[in-house]
Amino acid sequence: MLNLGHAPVLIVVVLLLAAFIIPLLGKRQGVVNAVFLGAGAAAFIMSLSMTMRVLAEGTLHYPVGGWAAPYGIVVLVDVFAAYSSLVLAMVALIISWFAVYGPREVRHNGVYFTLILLLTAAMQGMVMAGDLFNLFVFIEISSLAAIAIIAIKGTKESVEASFRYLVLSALGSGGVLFSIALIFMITGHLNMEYIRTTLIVTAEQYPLNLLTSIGLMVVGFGVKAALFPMHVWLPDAHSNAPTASSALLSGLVVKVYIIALMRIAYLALGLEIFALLPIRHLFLALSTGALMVGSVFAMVQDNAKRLLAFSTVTQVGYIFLGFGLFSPRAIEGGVLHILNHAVMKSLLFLAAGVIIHQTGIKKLSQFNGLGRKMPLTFAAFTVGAMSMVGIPGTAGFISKLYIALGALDADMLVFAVLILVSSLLNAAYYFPIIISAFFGKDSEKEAVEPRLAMLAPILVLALMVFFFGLFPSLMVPLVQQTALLFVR
Amino acid sequence: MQTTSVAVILPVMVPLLLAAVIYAVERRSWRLRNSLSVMAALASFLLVVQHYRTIMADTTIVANFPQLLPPLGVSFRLDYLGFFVATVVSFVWLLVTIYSTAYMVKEHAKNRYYPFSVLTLAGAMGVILSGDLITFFLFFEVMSLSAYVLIIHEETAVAMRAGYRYLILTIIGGLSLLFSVIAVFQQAGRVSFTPGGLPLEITALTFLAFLGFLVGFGIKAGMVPLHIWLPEAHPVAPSPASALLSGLMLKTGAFGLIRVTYQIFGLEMMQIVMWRDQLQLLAAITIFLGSAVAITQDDIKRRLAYSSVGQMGYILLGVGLLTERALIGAIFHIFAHAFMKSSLFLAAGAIIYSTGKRRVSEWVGLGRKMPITMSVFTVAALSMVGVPPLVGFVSKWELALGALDAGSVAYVLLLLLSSLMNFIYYFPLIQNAFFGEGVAHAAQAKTRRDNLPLAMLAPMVALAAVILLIDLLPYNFALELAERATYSLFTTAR
Amino acid sequence: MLSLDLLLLVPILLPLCGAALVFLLRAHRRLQEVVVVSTAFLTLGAVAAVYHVNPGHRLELIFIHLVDFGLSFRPTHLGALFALISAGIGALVSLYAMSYMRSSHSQTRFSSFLLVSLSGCLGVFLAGDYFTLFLFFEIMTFAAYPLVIHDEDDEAMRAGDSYLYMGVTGGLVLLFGILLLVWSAGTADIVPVLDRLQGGAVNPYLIAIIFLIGFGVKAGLIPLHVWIPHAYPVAPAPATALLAGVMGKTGFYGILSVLAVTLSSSLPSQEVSALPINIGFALIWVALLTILGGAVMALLQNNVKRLLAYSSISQMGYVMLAVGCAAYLGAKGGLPYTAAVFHAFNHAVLKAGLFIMMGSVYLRTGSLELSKLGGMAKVLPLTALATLVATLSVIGVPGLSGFGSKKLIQYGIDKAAAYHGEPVLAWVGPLFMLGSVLTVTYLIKLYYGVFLGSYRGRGFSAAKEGSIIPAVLAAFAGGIVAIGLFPERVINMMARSATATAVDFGMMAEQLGAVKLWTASSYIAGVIPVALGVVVFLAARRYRFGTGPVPCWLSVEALLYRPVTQGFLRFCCNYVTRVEGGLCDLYDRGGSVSHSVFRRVKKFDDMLGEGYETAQRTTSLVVEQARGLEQGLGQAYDSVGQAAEDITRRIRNEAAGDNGAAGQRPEMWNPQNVTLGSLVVAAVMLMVLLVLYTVGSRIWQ
Amino acid sequence: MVIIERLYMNIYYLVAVILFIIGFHTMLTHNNLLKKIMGMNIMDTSLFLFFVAIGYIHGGQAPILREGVMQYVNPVPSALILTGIVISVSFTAFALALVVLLHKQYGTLDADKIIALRSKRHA
Repeated sequence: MLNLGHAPVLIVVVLLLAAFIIPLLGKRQGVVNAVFLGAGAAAFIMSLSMTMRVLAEGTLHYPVGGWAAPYGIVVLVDVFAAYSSLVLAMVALIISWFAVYGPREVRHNGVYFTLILLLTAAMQGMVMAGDLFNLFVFIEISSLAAIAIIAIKGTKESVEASFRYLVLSALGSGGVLFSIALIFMITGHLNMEYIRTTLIVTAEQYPLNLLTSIGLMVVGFGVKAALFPMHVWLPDAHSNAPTASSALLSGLVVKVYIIALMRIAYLALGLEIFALLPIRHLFLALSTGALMVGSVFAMVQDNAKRLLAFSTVTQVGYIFLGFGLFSPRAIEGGVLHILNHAVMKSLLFLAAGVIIHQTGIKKLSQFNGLGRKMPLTFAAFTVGAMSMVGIPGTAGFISKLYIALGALDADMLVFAVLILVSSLLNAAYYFPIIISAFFGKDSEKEAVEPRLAMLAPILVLALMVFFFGLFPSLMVPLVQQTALLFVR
Repeated sequence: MQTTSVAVILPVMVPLLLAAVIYAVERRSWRLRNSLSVMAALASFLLVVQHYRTIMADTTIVANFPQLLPPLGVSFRLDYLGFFVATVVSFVWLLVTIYSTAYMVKEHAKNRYYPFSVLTLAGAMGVILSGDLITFFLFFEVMSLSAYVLIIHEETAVAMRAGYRYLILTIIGGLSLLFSVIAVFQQAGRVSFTPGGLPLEITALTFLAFLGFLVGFGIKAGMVPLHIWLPEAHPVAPSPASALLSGLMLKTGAFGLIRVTYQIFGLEMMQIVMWRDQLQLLAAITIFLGSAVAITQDDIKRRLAYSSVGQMGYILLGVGLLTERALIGAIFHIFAHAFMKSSLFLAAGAIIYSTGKRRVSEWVGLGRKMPITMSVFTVAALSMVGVPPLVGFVSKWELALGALDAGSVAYVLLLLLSSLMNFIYYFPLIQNAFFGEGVAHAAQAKTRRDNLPLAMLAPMVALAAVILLIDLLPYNFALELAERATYSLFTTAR
Repeated sequence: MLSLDLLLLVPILLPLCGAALVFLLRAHRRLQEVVVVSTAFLTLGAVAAVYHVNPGHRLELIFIHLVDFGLSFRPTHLGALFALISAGIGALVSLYAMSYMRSSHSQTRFSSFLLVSLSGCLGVFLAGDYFTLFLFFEIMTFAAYPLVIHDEDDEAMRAGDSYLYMGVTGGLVLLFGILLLVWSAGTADIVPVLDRLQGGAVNPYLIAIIFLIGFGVKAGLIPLHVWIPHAYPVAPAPATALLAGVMGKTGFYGILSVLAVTLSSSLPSQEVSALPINIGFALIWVALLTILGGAVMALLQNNVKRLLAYSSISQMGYVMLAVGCAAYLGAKGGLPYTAAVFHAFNHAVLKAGLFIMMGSVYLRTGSLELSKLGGMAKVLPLTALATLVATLSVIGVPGLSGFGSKKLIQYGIDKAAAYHGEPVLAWVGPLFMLGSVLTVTYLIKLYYGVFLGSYRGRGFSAAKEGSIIPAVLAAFAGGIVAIGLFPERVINMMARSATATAVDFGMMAEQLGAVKLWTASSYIAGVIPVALGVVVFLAARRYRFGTGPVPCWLSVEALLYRPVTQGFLRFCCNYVTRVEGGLCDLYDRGGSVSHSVFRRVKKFDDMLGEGYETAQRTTSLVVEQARGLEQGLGQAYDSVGQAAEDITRRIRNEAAGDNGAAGQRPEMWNPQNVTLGSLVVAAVMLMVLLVLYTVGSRIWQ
Repeated sequence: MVIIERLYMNIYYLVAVILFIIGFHTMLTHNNLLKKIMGMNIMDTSLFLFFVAIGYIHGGQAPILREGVMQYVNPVPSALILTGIVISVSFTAFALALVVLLHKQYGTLDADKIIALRSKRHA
């Protein structure tokens, strides 16, 4: 029996171990698959049990190797971390399944799996890290792995896009590291909780350092999380990656940086300091831009995956909007949107990938009539799109509802309207696709439904969209406590 | 009185599940598909009607699911108003579905039509039985989006364009509804339909919420100037679908407006802030414009669609007048117009089905060829005009008295003018069909009379029979229910 | 329990059932005819029973739940009387129709709708409240439509349109009045409610005028008469007989109920209201207009039926004149009231009879143009005789039915002129006389044109009259003579109907007692118009007046209704449709505007890229410039340092010479004021800006 | 004199910032991919310097417990920087690998030309 008390570390360790084992297994595909999926499943189970425990017992401090803070490395699992970890493990598991059974777009599956596992491990580590430097290390690992799973497709575009991603990612990392250094300079600590206690005293002495640090941090994470207008790398990177990678990147990787930023915000800096600075308004302004411009950019795309990538820009804007509004309900909405967007964007990317794989059509303008030939896939795509638009009963509706409610709570009516307008814009680019797919004239292309194993993750995700749309109450305790962390 | 019973959700859930079942089985057997579709409507109807005794004992049945969609929670509610409208909707739906089993034989993509028809039914029933705004909104969207599939059924370029326009407007309407729901929730902390209204302050936000509702429901109900999807969408849809859209789906907009007016904002507030003036004005414009434009249309379904616009104006006016009798008129007109417009569309559909004649000017002599169909059409049309013993008269009567109660003689005149206009655009049709020199000529061509399947004739005749006879029954339960619904809305308001 | 009250339903339901039976029996011609005739006569019997029972036992039947407001039947004596007349005429007409319509098409339709309209009429007369009245009024209106357009040629269809549009409009106006009445009085029952209306929210004058308009359409008051000259001529003779004899009376009955019952006070002690007086006064003039207008128009006609149609309008004017006098006189109006009822009764019989007689002519000749007729007295002696009787009766020759009623009306006019001392009313008598003269003239024209002289047509159809038609004609003629011979009886019957209404006509008996019908002066008074009429006719014949086509400027329709209707429709068709189109346009334009906005945003996207590029270029430029600046600064510092050294040296030198100026060192830029921290911060901020502006550098766009 | 002293005291920070900006600028504005990677390295190096400078104390000794040594340099940054260097190296290696791939596929290392090639292919 696993001792699940060590779950916080075990999740990372298991994933990392599996990542290193897989290359050793050579060409035994069955075993590789089993290890790959097994690690994901194990991570999911542990994450689930960990979440239960956090809910029951409150925040977990797990000193790695028994060394206590401030000297040892501490894994700090609060509700937000547990929630994030759960989302990551869950969605990553489904995408992993797709990576195994989906269309094969990579030459070496083993290497690919290793990278995915590395990425997942790094992300898990990132959301649970208790000190800044560990966080940084995980950021770097995940960046590297994320770049790699784009480049692994090996086409010209993907290599080029991944290099661009690399450069900007390095820039972001540089900014983050610089800001960590500045904080360390002020406080002398890297452990987030200690930073906060120290910072209360020293913040007033070094206001400029702190300001610089936070500015750099926002810019650094902003680049990585594709916050408008620092999103320029995202469309190419996400649309040129293998399908599973696209889903991972858009669904999880982008969001993990937001989670990290938020954790630093409330764990290390303390909200008093955060609230002093115009960061909130920066978030609001930038997310407004994202909501509007992302949708409009998406509207003019003809490449399915590029459209989805631009849509991600918008959706990231939603999450930032939720945090920027800073009323409890808005934060709940933002936090929920992390989950919901992970589910629906993965769904959309996987469905798009399957469609492209089965038909070879990448252009939306040629999707006409495909819906009748691949009803299940397109039904799933429709579900995802509806969720994006915010049709009630789907997951996307819930988070939009919460954010809009939060906007009113924060006395910012204009953002409630903004969300609705953006929903309309979303509808304006998603619905024509669906309509032409189901009701358009038949194209000559032959198309059939993929085999069940390939379809399964898509259907599961579609069901999850409905599930989280109708029963968000499952996540609500976590989300509410998370909001309390912020607004405490 | 209030009782809690989960049975309230059955009329919604059964069609919802059956829609899935139909999708699953339709490839195997079309008989099963058709009978399941009819069963879904029938089940809905029976499941609603079974509560008759409970409802008539002044009891409201509720079912709450607070764990769904927190923080708002999903709830269902069956009161007089809901019961009345639900009965009407499910009954007409049943008849139209029976009709469509025969009508759709000539159409393509039947496997798509039936599940979506049943899904739309589920949505409509959900709208009617919802106990709070968020549930309402949820099913409203379900209904609107599945209705899209019915509208574009033909998949011609025209249909697609009309459908797109419908879709865009529907989404705009849905979003403005959502905005209002959010605004109401933010102000009052809950969005359940509460007798007498929620405790809302009169603020700019509340007004915006009202506007949002007006836009959201106005789009669905075809209120001018938000009606423009309606005359586009109805002609292109297959006739049973038009009957459903025009006869039933539009009503959900008006129904929502009633709910919002009396159970969200509350009578007192509506009276204080004078929003009713705007509502009344819009309704008046709707009545006039709908009737006037209908006169100029040559396509029968377009004419009927514009007529729907005008008739929905009656209901909106009845809601906006804020008097008891006007509301009775409005609620009763929901029932009356559902039956009248459905039978008109079904009759028009039967004529298009067997002759292919869509243009009004081509209907010469049809009264001889298809006497039953045209009789149904005539009865419904006369009822629209407001000829006394027919059902349309009663709502007009109550509405006019309500308008007088509100002190607006002008609206009475408008109602009468609109009746005259109704007559002007329906009468030439009937006249062409039954009388005139061309008729004798047409009658010479020997054709079998009413060459229609029974499944098409029977529902039309049933609808016409209700139109003709309901007011002559010794106990007019429709009116009784409308009155009770109104009193329940009013007494709790005080 | 079967109650006697249920008797009321029989006359209404019986024709309806008969109609249904006729419809079912459409394969059996003979049986159909039997059903129609027997239904009509059974109905007559039922109505007679009602009439018989009613005075003693006030029949009342109420269905609370029917049609929302509830239906009630509570015939007044007047109502029962008119129901009896209608049923009688209906029976005769149905009998006649069997023979008349034998060779026509669509007999089933004609017969069944004949019965339905009859039912509607009876419903109107037996109704206990305006709501029920309105219901049957509408049934009647719609049911008569197929009768009007029976021939289905263009002319008939146009006439039918005119009839139905007017009828529906009138119905809606009536509905408006009823609504106002119900709302302000709280009841639709035909009971006196004037005191409840006064001081209410709705002006009772408004209600009265609206009712007058609503019923006036059916009654044919000028200017609401326009449908009559269209509809009467085109309908088959039995239908016209029913229209003129029965349906026109429903309008009269309605007006009478409104003026004599509803708009009278239920509290006798109260001050007499000015309302009935004023309305009555107005009605008198409208009625005069109707009399004269109808007569003149009749004179101008060359079609027999059209002539009779205008005659009908004119005669209804007489009736209305009496009604106006009755209202004007208020409680003393018993005499004109009786006169009105009597004349209405007479007119019903006469006009129905005349139309039927002309129908017989039509059956033989196939034409009713005066220019194509003549000399029919030889061909149809019986018809000629009957027509003569009827014509003379209309003229008012003593010994025939019209004489008594006209006499009574004259008495009423005199009373009215004397009553309130309104000098204008003195003109009514002479104008009335003029009307009589014109009546005589056009009737002579009619009779002369049809029966005298020589036949100008193309020959006769072979249709045999059979035995039924002469019998019906004889019945009508006999009736006319009978009434004419015993007017007192009939007058008493009418007077009873007047007293049986809610209004208390106190001096009725007294007034009627004062009426002397059988005196020499009244004979002379009856003969004068005849003589004048003959003179006028001869004069007109001499100058060929009234033989040409009717000038179109005399038509109210062309002057008023058509422009208004067309204007309204044009408004609907053009402007509203344009508004509608504009709305659609607006939306489309909104769509295209948003599209262009999206395109702009796309352009903005491109511009953003360019912006990044420009920023990057600017940055390079700034860096270049900064470098130059730095060099310049360095040189400047150098030179400044040089200069400072020079100065220092000079100062020192001077200090060596002059110690006094040592304390006054110039204030210089103090490097200690700049902390390192701020330098670092400035650099970092610059970097942040750099990040923002150069993130998407030129390469990576 | 004070400013020079201050500059001297903070010379590491200053140099680190200057290096950072140089690296940053190189990374963004240079077309040659290799130069970009160099810029990245310069930037990383500047950060290492910065970190180590934070931990460095004038006159401090290596943090090894010995007799008579009172001042130690803070060991944490140094330890961290070891990790940082590893990361930097792996990033560089990976970037170089990508550059090789790019060169193989496009035949050039000029970013502008790569873009031009790519869009030509698209067109």
